[in-house]
Amino acid sequence: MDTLVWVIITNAVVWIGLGAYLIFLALQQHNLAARLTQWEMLRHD
Amino acid sequence: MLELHRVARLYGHKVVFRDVSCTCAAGSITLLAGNNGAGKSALLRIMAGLSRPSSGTAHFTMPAPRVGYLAHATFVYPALTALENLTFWREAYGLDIAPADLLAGLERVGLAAHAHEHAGVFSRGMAQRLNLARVLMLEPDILLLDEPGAGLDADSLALLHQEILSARKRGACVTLVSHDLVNDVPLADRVLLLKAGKLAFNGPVTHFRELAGGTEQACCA
Amino acid sequence: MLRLTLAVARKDLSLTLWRGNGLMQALLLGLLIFFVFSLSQEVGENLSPQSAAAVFWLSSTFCQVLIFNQLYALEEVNNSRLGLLLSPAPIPAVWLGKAIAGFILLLFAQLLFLPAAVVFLGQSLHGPLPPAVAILLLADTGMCALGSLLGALAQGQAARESLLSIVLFPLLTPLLLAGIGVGAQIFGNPSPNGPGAWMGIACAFDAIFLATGLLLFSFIYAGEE
Amino acid sequence: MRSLSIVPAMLVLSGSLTFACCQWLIYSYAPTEATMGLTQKIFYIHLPLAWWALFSFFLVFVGSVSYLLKRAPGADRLCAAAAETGVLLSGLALVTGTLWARKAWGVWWTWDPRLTTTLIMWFIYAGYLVLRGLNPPPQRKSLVCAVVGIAAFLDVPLVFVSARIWRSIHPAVFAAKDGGLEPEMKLTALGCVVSFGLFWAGLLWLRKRQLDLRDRLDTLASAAQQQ
Repeated sequence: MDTLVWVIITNAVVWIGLGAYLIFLALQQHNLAARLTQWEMLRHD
Repeated sequence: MLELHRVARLYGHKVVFRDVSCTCAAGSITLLAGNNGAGKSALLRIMAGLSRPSSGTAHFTMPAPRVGYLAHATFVYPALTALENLTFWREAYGLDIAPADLLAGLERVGLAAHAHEHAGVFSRGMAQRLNLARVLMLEPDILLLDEPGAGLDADSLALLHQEILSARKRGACVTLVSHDLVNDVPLADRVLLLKAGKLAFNGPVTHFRELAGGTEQACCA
Repeated sequence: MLRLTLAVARKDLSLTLWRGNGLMQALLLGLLIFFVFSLSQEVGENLSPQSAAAVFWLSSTFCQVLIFNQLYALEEVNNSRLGLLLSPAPIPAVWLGKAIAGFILLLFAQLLFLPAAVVFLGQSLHGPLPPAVAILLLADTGMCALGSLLGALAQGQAARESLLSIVLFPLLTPLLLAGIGVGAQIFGNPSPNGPGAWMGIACAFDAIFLATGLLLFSFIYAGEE
Repeated sequence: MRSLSIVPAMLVLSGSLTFACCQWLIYSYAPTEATMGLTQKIFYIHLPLAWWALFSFFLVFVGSVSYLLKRAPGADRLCAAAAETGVLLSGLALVTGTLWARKAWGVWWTWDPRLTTTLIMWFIYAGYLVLRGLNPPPQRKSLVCAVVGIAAFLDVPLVFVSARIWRSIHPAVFAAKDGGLEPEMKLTALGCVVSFGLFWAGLLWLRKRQLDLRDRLDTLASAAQQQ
């Protein structure tokens, strides 16, 4: 395989990994936000 | 003998109790009462120095007191004989007691005949008597009891009460966690009542009785 | 402090060696590992000295995890842990006592594993023995110092053995490399460097984790439920 | 509700952007290495990953020590966030390392001391994360994790030295990878490390803040339950 393609694949793997972690963080944040709104609604009742 | 100052205990995020201040004097029996989950055992562990309060301070007023702690768990090694159990605890606590006195200690709790039997075959009552022998061997200055009577027969219970009273006579500071207020209130000099995360009552037992026949009932329920 | 240490060590040894099924489980597991690896040899062929040394230390490590699990489980039966914590002696004495008991048990197990390496893996002992014995003792010391510190960590958890293994195994890597490196030399794979460098590693490991155990044990071994 | 600071998100973004700019340095400014050719360019992403992973583990160590001293729950959460990012980055460093070895020397794995140390660290801290995922009483879990966090970091230099001796006893098959770097290469590598550091700081900050938020929500929930 061409060396350049190999290098690009390597970089892609790294950024896919980092991106996956960022997506995980975003999902967690989403859950937390949902919990927060739910809690605020409960408090206003 | 024992002083707690604004002690609080958290379990994760949950406040078990907070702002508990009290003192326990030498030669007195303090009854620690409260519902399930009120944190009686947690408070007793803090008194014993087994766990740190989440805030506040707990300390002994005398230097290096001997602390005896008797809980539901028997601290017994099933594969050792009664005498070996006691010998181990003597070594672990660094006490200088002759083997003959260890046997006398077993005699005192009525286990002399079983000294060379493995503790694994003991009934709960016998194991708890062995545990009591361990505590008595210490001659504790501070005696902390966490419902040690649960599941004991009448004889063992009577022995326990007798030893609690003689500890008071000796000048020890006794704290007793109890569910069984009807039986244990008569022993006590003072009462601490934990309720809704706070110390709801802290005073002499006579006052506690006057205050609420009702509270007593509520606690027993 | 010394009295509590000796009391714990003596009690643990007598409970594991003479009462109950004690060391059997750990020994059998270790011997089974030797047997399974003997299957990797083709007819008329022996495992290379290095592989044999690796198998020896693999067995020892598994054995050590089981030993420390068992030693700390003794206090869980009737919650005697609290009884030990109430002792006026400093808590690290318990760590030292358990480490000593574990050390003797591990050495005992290794006495059996060595002939197993000779029999199942077709090894013979070459080379000077004193450095081999020294590295064995040094590696065992480090393993027990760390094992005794972390043995209490899984207290009250399900699947304690596997939890302890995954935390302990990678931390023991330097000792395992040292043990395997010197072991290979003893089984007849001479190296120009000799065991000197490995001794240094093992000593450093021992020093660091003996100090860590002494300092940090009381945080792990506590009355918190 | 007080709106959250945008600083960490900006850090992540600016880290990515500057790292993108570094690509120019990597491919135009730095000379192509004589023996390995283009493959050596992997080095410029491998190095920052490994460095910041190691630094994350150092943070776990610092956080653990400060937790044991002060018992501040925040230190415990810092350890959690740093261990996570550390495992992520060292995992990626391992992947780039194997890909590099495969292209440069035709093998997937070399027992290079640095790569070996990274692998062992990954194992150690992955185990640490497993420990964190368990559910013992909260205060006890923090204490146990702090002790393991300290022991783990003390182990790192030992692992490195032993991996080094391990290799020198067996004749070295491969020479040191990046012994003599040309000045341009050094500058490029430095740029990559710094810009990736921005990204790393943002990531860590985001995760730490998230854990703080979760903790506060838990507190509110249990307070509400008690009333």
